Amino acid sequence: MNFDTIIRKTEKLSEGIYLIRLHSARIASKAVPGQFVNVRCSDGLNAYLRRPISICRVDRKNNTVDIVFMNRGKGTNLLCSFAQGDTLDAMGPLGNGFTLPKEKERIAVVGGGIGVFPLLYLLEESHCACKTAFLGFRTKEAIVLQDAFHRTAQKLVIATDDGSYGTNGLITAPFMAWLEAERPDRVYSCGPAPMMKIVARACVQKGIFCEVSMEQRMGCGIGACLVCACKVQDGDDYQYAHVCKDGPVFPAERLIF
Amino acid sequence: MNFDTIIRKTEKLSEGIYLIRLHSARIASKAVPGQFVNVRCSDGLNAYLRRPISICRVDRKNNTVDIVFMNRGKGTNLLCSFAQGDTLDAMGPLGNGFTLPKEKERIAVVGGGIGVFPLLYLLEESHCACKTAFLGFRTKEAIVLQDAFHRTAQKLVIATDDGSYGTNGLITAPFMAWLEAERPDRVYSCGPAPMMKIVARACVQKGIFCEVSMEQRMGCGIGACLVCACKVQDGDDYQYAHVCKDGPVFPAERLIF
Amino acid sequence: MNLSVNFAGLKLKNPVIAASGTFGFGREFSNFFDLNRLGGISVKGLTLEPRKGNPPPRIAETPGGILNSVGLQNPGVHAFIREEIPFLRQFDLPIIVNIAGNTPEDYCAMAEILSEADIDAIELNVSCPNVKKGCLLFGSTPEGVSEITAVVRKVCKKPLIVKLTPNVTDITQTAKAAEASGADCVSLINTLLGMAIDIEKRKPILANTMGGLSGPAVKPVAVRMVYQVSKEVKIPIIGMGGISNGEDAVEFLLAGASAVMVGTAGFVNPGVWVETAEGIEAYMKKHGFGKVSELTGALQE
Amino acid sequence: MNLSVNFAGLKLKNPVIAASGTFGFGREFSNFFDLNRLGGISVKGLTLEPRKGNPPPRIAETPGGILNSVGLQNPGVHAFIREEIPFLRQFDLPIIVNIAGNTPEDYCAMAEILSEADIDAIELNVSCPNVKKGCLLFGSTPEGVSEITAVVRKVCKKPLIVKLTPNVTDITQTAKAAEASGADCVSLINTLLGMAIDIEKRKPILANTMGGLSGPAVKPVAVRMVYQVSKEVKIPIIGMGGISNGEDAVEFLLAGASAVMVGTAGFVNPGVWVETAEGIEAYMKKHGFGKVSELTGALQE
Ligand SMILES: Cc1cc2nc3c(=O)[nH]c(=O)nc-3n(C[C@H](O)[C@H](O)[C@H](O)COP(=O)(O)OP(=O)(O)OC[C@H]3O[C@@H](n4cnc5c(N)ncnc54)[C@H](O)[C@@H]3O)c2cc1C
Ligand SMILES: Cc1cc2nc3c(=O)[nH]c(=O)nc-3n(C[C@H](O)[C@H](O)[C@H](O)COP(=O)(O)OP(=O)(O)OC[C@H]3O[C@@H](n4cnc5c(N)ncnc54)[C@H](O)[C@@H]3O)c2cc1C
Ligand SMILES: Cc1cc2nc3c(=O)[nH]c(=O)nc-3n(C[C@H](O)[C@H](O)[C@H](O)COP(=O)(O)O)c2cc1C
Ligand SMILES: Cc1cc2nc3c(=O)[nH]c(=O)nc-3n(C[C@H](O)[C@H](O)[C@H](O)COP(=O)(O)O)c2cc1C
Ligand code: FES
Ligand code: FES
Repeated sequence: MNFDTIIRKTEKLSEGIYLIRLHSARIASKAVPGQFVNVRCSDGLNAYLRRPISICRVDRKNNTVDIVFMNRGKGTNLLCSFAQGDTLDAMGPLGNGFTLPKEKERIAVVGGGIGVFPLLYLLEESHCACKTAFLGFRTKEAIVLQDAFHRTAQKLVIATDDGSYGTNGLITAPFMAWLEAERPDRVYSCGPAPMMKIVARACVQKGIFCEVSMEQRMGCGIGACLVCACKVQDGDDYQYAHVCKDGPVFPAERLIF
Repeated sequence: MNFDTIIRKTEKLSEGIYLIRLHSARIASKAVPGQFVNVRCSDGLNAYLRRPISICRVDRKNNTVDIVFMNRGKGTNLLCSFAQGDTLDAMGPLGNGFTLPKEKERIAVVGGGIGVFPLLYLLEESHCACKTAFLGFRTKEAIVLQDAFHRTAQKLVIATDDGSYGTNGLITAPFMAWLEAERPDRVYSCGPAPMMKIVARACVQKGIFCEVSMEQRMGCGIGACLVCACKVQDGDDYQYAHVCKDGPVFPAERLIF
Repeated sequence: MNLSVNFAGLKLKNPVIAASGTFGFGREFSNFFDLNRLGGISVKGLTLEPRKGNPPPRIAETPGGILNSVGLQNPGVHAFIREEIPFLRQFDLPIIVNIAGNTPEDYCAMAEILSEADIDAIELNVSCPNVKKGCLLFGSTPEGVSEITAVVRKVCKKPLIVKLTPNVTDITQTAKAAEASGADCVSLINTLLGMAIDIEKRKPILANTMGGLSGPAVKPVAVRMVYQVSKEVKIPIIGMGGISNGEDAVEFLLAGASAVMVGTAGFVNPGVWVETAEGIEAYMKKHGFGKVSELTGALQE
Repeated sequence: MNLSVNFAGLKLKNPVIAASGTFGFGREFSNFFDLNRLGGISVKGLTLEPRKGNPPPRIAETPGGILNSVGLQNPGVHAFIREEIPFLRQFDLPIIVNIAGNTPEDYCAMAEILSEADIDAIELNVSCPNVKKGCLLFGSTPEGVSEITAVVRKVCKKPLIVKLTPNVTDITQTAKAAEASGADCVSLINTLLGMAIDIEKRKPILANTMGGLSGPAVKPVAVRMVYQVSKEVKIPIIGMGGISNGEDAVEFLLAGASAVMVGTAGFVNPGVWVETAEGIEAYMKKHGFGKVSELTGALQE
């Protein structure tokens, strides 16, 4: 089975954050925002499992797919040493994407850290009236893809945990204020669980359409091994859905954080 | 602990046989013929153990060391993909070398397959009256370093198993005939065990000084783990000596094949 | 070349079976390759009633392997029969149904139900390390294995495979117990109990603290156990644990297995099942073997 | 920062000890680093009389690990005392003497002799899988462990460590047996029994057929066992199995170990012992731990 793609470009976007541009007609032709690829970081026993990485951007004309990742462990560290011309084994696109908005709708995305990458792709594919992006980062240095978000969103709000740029503190604060005032049609969120929990709860309360993209450690990446469990509502009870197959995007009201 | 060397050159000598030229003052300054280096073929779990490879040639002036190896498994296969400029972790020089001949002496080396490499180094470092090399290969295509052997030895006899070059059959046949006729002062051998057994036995019978270089699967490569056992005489009994520390070169009369 | 194997009442077109719990009920991987190319499938472990499974994280990566603690999440035996058998029967693919329970009664009830279903064999899972009750408790002693095997044997009309745990002092004892109590076949190994710790959070990585180790790392333990068991029992053995290619599979066959199961490696390479069968075929060609069964136990000692 | 640990009558300047059988008597690695930097050494397993060991090949590489079947090749306890202690005493280095025997009498004779020698502790090896008689037989059952520990305890004047085998159904039983019979400490794990096959020759790679698995592959099993044992015994634990760096060592400490041993990884990286101690120190600094003992069992559950 061959999931090989050719790396067209690699770029260090900021300290510890890298972009890889893959050439793959297979992925580019099928991908929708919110989906991910499952990549092999080495072809042996080092970082044995594949790593799930969201699709951050697709150029259908040139059949390229951008993924952006943070170097934070064995696998992503190996990924950093890939270079232009190398082959990368990327299974995908996998999972279910976001529900794209309709033309007249006003939407917001709320992202934190590595959660911002799929949201960029979502914004770029959303052809709708008004797009607002709320992005949270640790510090000024951690901010990435600001220009790209700026180009696609009508409004861009950035918060940093340490106040070194934009709003001081969590991104949920400016988002909640805005949500109160604006009542958008749709909200999409991806990032740390505590952030998504706040966003999801607020939207559900207000009856605003909201989808969130979940993370979980994966085995197969396609729904066969059942390891990537994620607690969801099942009537009065709960069930474990699976991030790779049932998600990673879930309707906010289904999730039990 | 740093055993890093820089690769100055790599070369495919014949089908499946590769040369790597290392830059290492540490190894070049200390090595003697018969010693080996223990190299890491990957820096993770793929081909986890180091691989022992004989030193084939040393250029003391330029501090380079050549190793030549056959691609025949996981580790050596990884080694094939190293390139000029890469770093190679090579512990060594390890083990005990051959006893170099005296000036007036007439010597012969008897090598088979990958066993010929340490013998080239031995010949090049042996400044003695007459040097004869007996080398066995599977086929014509498997012959390597013929020119180098030719330059350093007064006489070079090559045999191939399939008769596609030189003498047809095992190299032991021409060697035994020559041994009978010439009675050299010293004989050195490295190669398949059955070959070395014939050479060793003949020399011991005739009272001719003979050293052979043994192979065994290794763990530590320095004598601490005792896995690289090799049966040797101990009075009327036997003992297990260790190839990495007591060898790889042993006096023929000590060995029990 | 003919790769088929016949043993314990099973006819497989090749000796490579998808291992229970790593292949779901076949739907997902069917998007990646033709399930007709599999020798067989052992479905995700079933229980009498549906089970939710353990909280996440349920997987941790370890050197050369993984730990899992899925905890038998499954829709229950009835839903399986209703919804999954029709799907699987589209393929020419022997169905082995892996079952687990808390009590001998659970196992028997499932065996009775499945004996009437359109399946090919039952695999008694007495070796799952990820559930609190039953299962591994039975599998850890020869007495426990005997008890479950004997009661299930009475009601089971299908070929009966007993899947053994490696977490025992002497696996030949549990294998012999299975044989003596009427098993047609033993499969081994299930996962080795293990644990990994997140040193930054100072917590076990798995929510369930411990989990089952599988993947390449366990291969030498698995080969050893297949070898030991093959010396002590006459019933056929299905070998598994860390197989990633045809060469690995041949190791198990030579050690005494009649067929192999492959699991974890499929997470990394979904082509592994097909490639493993092809690799066995290539090995047989190279070494002049006409039938897979000639490889079984063909170790020169 | 102070890395010293005190337990079971041992004072180690850091918690990283060279594992028995992987470090000889220290001579070879002393050419590569200053042995004063080690927390301690457990010497190659000794027997009363010299032993030749098993025929080669004695090692096989497996995914993420190795199999060995050295079979206790050693010069005997007398030659050790005569020739190796003087060498080792040049260093500020606690000497743990690993001993194995065929009979309880063997163990006792060695313990008596070593009680009078200039050494720091005795490690009872009841877990070597590579010898035909004794040893692992004792270690495989709680009764066997009790028997040997109790008789040795009577004659042993040094701190007594019992080294446990992982090849058991429940390691807490053998650990408790050791504790109840007078052990000051348990060390675990010895190697997992395994096997590898050369499919070209159709022969086991090891001349002895089976061997002991060690190296990174076994780490999750070892961490799990240390964790389980720490819940069941009060005596200190020395943890080992697959440690390759400070982070791995911290896993064992958090799981409940008071110190660690490192073996196989040193074959690949002779700097591993020193780097592991440095890694533990770096972890302690980063997380604000003042003493190594604060890490022991500091898992948040
Ligand atoms: C659907 C999905 C999309 C993702 N998209 C991105 C992205 O676009 N950019 C990005 O930087 N990261 C993304 N992640 C997170 C990314 O998968 C992890 O950061 C990565 O797997 C860590 O691997 P590692 O080898 O560096 O870390 P290690 O800690 O060495 O990994 C050990 C194991 O844990 C798993 N693991 C560790 N952290 C995570 C995590 N947060 N989520 C899932 N598995 C984890 C690894 O996959 C591996 O199996 C995504 C995760 C999911 C589930
Ligand atoms: C002292 C000494 C000097 C050597 N010099 C050379 C040389 O100059 N050129 C050369 O091509 N080869 C040489 N060899 C043999 C070389 O070490 C093996 O071919 C190599 O280790 C095979 O590794 P692999 O990963 O390709 O094979 P694999 O079969 O994948 O190796 C698996 C394990 O077995 C060990 N192993 C396999 N075959 C041998 C063997 N014949 N000897 C020792 N260990 C083995 C490996 O080191 C490894 O640990 C020498 C061996 C020794 C002991
Ligand atoms: C995620 C996962 C789930 C598993 N679930 C089951 C199961 O339900 N029933 C069972 O008998 N074995 C189960 N196993 C064990 C496998 O069937 C197999 O015995 C083990 O993984 C060793 O084979 P491998 O190394 O090829 O994966 C599971 C293994 C994994 C990795
Ligand atoms: C080559 C080798 C020889 C060993 N010899 C002994 C021994 O003599 N006595 C003993 O108790 N353990 C022995 N062991 C086991 C180790 O001490 C240790 O328990 C095991 O290797 C796990 O640790 P590691 O993964 O760090 O190597 C040996 C291990 C190896 C690899
Ligand atoms: S990763 Fe296997 S089911 Fe999601
Ligand atoms: S390889 Fe360890 S003693 Fe020779």
